[in-house]
Amino acid sequence: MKNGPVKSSRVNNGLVRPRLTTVIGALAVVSIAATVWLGLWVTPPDKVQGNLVRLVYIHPPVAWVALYLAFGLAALSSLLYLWKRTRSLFWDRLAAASVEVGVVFNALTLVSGSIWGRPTWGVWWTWDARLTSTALLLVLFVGYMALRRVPADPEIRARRCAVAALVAFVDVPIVHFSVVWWHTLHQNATVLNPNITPTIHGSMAWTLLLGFVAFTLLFVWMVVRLYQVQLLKDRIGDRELAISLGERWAESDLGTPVHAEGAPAGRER
Amino acid sequence: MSTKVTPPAIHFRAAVALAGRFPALAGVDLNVAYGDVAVFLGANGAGKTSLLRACAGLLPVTSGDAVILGCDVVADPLEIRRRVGLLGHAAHLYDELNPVENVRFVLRAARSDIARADPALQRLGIVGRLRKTQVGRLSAGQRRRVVIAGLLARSPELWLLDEPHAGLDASTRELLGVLIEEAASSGATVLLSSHEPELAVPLADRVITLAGGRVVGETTGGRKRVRSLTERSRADVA
Amino acid sequence: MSTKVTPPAIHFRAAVALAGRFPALAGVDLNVAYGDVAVFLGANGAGKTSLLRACAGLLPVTSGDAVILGCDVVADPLEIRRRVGLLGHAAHLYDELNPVENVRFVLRAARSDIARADPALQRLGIVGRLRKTQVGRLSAGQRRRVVIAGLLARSPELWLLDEPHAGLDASTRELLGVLIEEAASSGATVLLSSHEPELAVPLADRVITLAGGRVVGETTGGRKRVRSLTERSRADVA
Amino acid sequence: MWRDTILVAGKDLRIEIRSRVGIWQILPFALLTLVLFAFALGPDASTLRSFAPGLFWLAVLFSAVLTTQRSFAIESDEGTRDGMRLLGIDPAGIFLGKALAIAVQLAILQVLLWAGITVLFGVRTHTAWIAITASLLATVGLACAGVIYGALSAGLRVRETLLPLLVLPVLAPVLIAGSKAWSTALSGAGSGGTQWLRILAAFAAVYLVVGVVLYGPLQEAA
Amino acid sequence: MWRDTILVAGKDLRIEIRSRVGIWQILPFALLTLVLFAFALGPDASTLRSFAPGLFWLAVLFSAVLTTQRSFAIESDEGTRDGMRLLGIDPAGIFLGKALAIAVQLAILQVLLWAGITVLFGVRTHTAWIAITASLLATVGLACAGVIYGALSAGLRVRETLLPLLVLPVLAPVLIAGSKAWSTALSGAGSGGTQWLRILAAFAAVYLVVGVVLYGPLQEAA
Ligand code: HEM
Ligand SMILES: Nc1ncnc2c1ncn2[C@@H]1O[C@H](COP(=O)(O)OP(=O)(O)OP(=O)(O)O)[C@@H](O)[C@H]1O
Ligand SMILES: Nc1ncnc2c1ncn2[C@@H]1O[C@H](COP(=O)(O)OP(=O)(O)OP(=O)(O)O)[C@@H](O)[C@H]1O
Ligand SMILES: [Mg+2]
Ligand SMILES: [Mg+2]
Repeated sequence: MKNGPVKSSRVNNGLVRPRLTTVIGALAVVSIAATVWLGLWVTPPDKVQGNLVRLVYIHPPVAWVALYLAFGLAALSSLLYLWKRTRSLFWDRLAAASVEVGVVFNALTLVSGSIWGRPTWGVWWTWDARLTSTALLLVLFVGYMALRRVPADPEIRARRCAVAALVAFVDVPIVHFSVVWWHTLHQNATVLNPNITPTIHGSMAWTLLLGFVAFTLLFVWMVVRLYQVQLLKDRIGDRELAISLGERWAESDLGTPVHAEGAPAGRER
Repeated sequence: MSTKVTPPAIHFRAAVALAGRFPALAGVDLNVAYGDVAVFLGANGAGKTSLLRACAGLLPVTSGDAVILGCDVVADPLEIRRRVGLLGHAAHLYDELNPVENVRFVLRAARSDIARADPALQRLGIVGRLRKTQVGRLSAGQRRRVVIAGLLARSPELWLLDEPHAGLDASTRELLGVLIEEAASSGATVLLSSHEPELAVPLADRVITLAGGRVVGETTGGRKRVRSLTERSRADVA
Repeated sequence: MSTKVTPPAIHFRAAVALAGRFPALAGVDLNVAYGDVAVFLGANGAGKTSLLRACAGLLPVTSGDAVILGCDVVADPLEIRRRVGLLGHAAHLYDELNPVENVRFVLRAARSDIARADPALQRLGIVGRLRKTQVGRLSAGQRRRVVIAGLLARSPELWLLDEPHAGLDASTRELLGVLIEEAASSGATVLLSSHEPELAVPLADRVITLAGGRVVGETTGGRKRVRSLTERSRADVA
Repeated sequence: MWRDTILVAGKDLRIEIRSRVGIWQILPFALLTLVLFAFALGPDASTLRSFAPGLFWLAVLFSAVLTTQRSFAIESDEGTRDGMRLLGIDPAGIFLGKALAIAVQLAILQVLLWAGITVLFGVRTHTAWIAITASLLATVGLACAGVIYGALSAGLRVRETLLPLLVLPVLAPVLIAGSKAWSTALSGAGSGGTQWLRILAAFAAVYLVVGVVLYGPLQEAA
Repeated sequence: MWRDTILVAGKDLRIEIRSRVGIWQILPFALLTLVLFAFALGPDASTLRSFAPGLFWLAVLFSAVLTTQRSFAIESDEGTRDGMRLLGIDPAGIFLGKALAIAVQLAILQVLLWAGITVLFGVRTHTAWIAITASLLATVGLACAGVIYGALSAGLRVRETLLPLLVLPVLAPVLIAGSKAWSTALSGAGSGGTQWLRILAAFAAVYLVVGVVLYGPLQEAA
């Protein structure tokens, strides 16, 4: 851990090396551009849906990132935080970062779905099981963010939020299986279905695959960056803590204690 | 100096505890032997309440060591809480229940005999109509007396008393001294904080001064020691 | 005895006040002259808090007379509250705001100059980081200091202090004595309750003992009187 | 009185800005209630569209209760209600100040709820002025009635449960009149709404006056 | 654990019996919400009858939130959450005890709400066992989920607003499954309801287990 002022973009965030982060970011941009190009100009329009089918390259990948990558990672890291042997604020920061990304992507899922729904179903919104459970998922994780904002000790907040994330994650399988359980209006699983033969072909399949890769890269990049933000916030907190520890020591006339060499911020847990 | 015989009841080494982002305890070094009465003095904000709460496993210690009654405060707060009793600034009582019900509830939770509630309340002067008045309606001092009665009935191994004299009337102040002495001589360890040294120091074996979240000084108190001096020095070293 | 010249600051005659169904004040007869410092002593539950709350117009007097600063407590509680300041068992502060904001709010409400907030806080030792810390995070004694700073900044005509020494550290206890003396000598009336006679009695002109919700005795306190003895006896009779 | 109004409203809004409870908790709650109502009524789009005004106002009502609770939660820390009374300021000022702070928050909330029903229930607003007037009048009424009952239950240990019980029946006229007015506003039948606006105006006026006059005794009773 | 469960549940119910908050405040509130929904949806009897199950469950949901709030209001007086933790009793016991007390209150409440919809909306119950099973399972689920979130927000100064936001979306499956099960029960179509009962059972089981396992860390976090 370097002392003194550090350029934020060069901060070692403990997840990925800064150079690699930049590479991932660049790859994400390139692959999204490629997906857009392939999606808009190369792939053919659909027989039934016409040009609308092009949303297929956006909507499912976005949904997949939100549900499985972001919220899955959040739940996993929350679990690891709660488990005594792996308890570390690292997992808490990771969970927070991925929930933030997840909320954004969840909102994007709703928006892209709505845009798609308008021409195909004739309405922006219907009270279909998948749609509503997706909307609930958003509220659940907004609740998580609200809980995070309540002022508390970092450890206490971490524990509280971890429980909230795990409880909220219960909704994810519901979203996934909603189409099966309730025979809804929404598409059945076409890509993530059990028998892996995709029901679409050719350039479309490849573009869709690229879409998944592109949004996954974007997800990774965002998580890394937001993790960095969390880390910087924590570092600022640590620095504030160091300052207040100094002030606190100055309140008595003992001066700095002997055992206080090195970082006073306490054990990283 | 003799060798360490028993581990101390309270052991803090370089303990830092955070309240929010603020180091309420900023590196506490402290050992208190079993059966001792220690009083904490210090200015407002010195960290007395925080230290007592840390001893009850309520304020998580984020760095350094903190071992209470042989249990690590971080690893096993539940076990500690079973064995300590805390009188805090605020009284932890159920306002809708009356003193008898409150003390009985505490006793049941501690798996003690509920018959101990009545003598304890009696002793603290919660008698007659007060026994059946919901504690939410009692006066400030009466509420504190109910909490003390709960402690007395439970007789925990470690008493943590945060400014116990505050709000009590003259006769109860006197009684409090007797209760502390009784607890200590029956083997319990007692920690108390106070802004009234003239009352607290005579009760104590050790007078510990806090400032800025640390221990900054120590003198001996006025408690007539029953144990021999050798025993004393042993415990201090431990 | 001379004739009644000024009406007293506090006048209770056979005042009964109910808390729920219980007569917290059971017929109080009391007169306190302007500029006097009166201290109330009494066991827990004697009615000290109830009396002070009645003086602030917070506890309605259901029978008998109660006139504070010339206003009837039943008819005009609002006028009374503008002119009195109360330090209760609990601190009435906005936990989300910091000490400066809290005191300024009190001053604005009282139509006073908000510039008085800073010197008052300074005097009570709320300086540096404490000024900007939300009061919900302060220690028990620090919170009480903020309330006292608010009183000092407002300088009400009547100070009602319910166990003001409780929770304050040694230096602030000393300061409190100075503040009370300053307030009284600048013409304010001060009523305080206490369980620490050794601290409170020297500050007071009059020491009034309560029991069972009534005044049961009175002695003189240790305050060095500026006013002449004739003036004194006049006020007592009134 | 006006100075006290500003003082109290300023303090409340400052605490809101510091704690962000309105934005992070009450607002998502309001949107959530819309979703829950839809669950309860089933998925039929045309049913939902026709009930949209009623559901909107139900959501506003429940959020108003929460906003009021929050407004008094910041007053009555440590379980006492002495704080506000000890300030010795004009009760009418306290009343207006707290009502103002609540009204500001409710107004913002309604804009977002309106967006919510537009998207979720697919309604379109034809006669905007009726909807806006109805909302403004209702906001005043809700805030005033809320503060009156908030003061009644403030500082009681049962306030969380008592307040909704006391205040919701009182707010029922707002629910009915608001829904009717918004129904006309949404369906585009321009003129029918005005009688409901009159009811909302009367409601607001009554509670405003009652509050200004009675807040003093009410505060003493609390 | 079981002793602690009984101890905590007994204490909570005793406080309820003493303060009568459930009977005098939450129950009227629940009936009141039914009336408000009727207002919001308009006076048409057949509409109301067909929506009765949904409205019933909405009322149950909101009442469950209030009951949970009350259950934690009695714990965290004076703004601290130390009380329960200082008892040093088994967290699982506390969880089960509080959930049990809430469940008892909710069960009674549902009986009366059922009477309410029978009278107000004129519904008739054909297949009682489905309705009863659904209610029992839902009660367990609501109580368990409620206690988890109640503990999360207990003692926070924002608990009044935070709890509804956190807990209502989690309870949404109960709303849906409960409404569907009751729809079948009321219409008399006997068999369709069992799949919804299964969902309710799963919900109850999940939150029961989650609560027993996670209540310890949760309480420390509080
Ligand atoms: C607001 C409206 C919508 C929402 C909230 C929504 C939500 C979702 C979600 C959450 C998924 C991921 C499910 C999973 O993989 O488990 C998904 C996948 C998908 N959605 Fe939507 N959707 C919406 C509208 C639409 C529309 C209008 C269409 C097309 C007509 C559509 C087509 C698809 C397709 C093809 C998939 C991929 C299915 C798979 O591979 O599993 N969605 N949607
Ligand atoms: N979140 C926080 N931010 C800033 N400072 C804090 C925070 N929490 C606690 N503090 C500070 O930590 C200290 C806590 O002290 P503590 O309550 O232990 O004092 P104390 O010795 O018991 O004082 P008192 O005699 O007044 O009761 C106080 O100085 C308080 O201002
Ligand atoms: N609703 C009630 N029912 C029964 N008794 C009550 C009720 N309200 C108050 N009391 C009693 O009235 C008395 C109130 O006394 P008060 O609070 O004025 O005492 P105090 O002199 O301030 O005591 P302390 O020194 O403990 O602060 C107490 O004895 C209390 O038990
Ligand atoms: Mg303290
Ligand atoms: Mg008192």
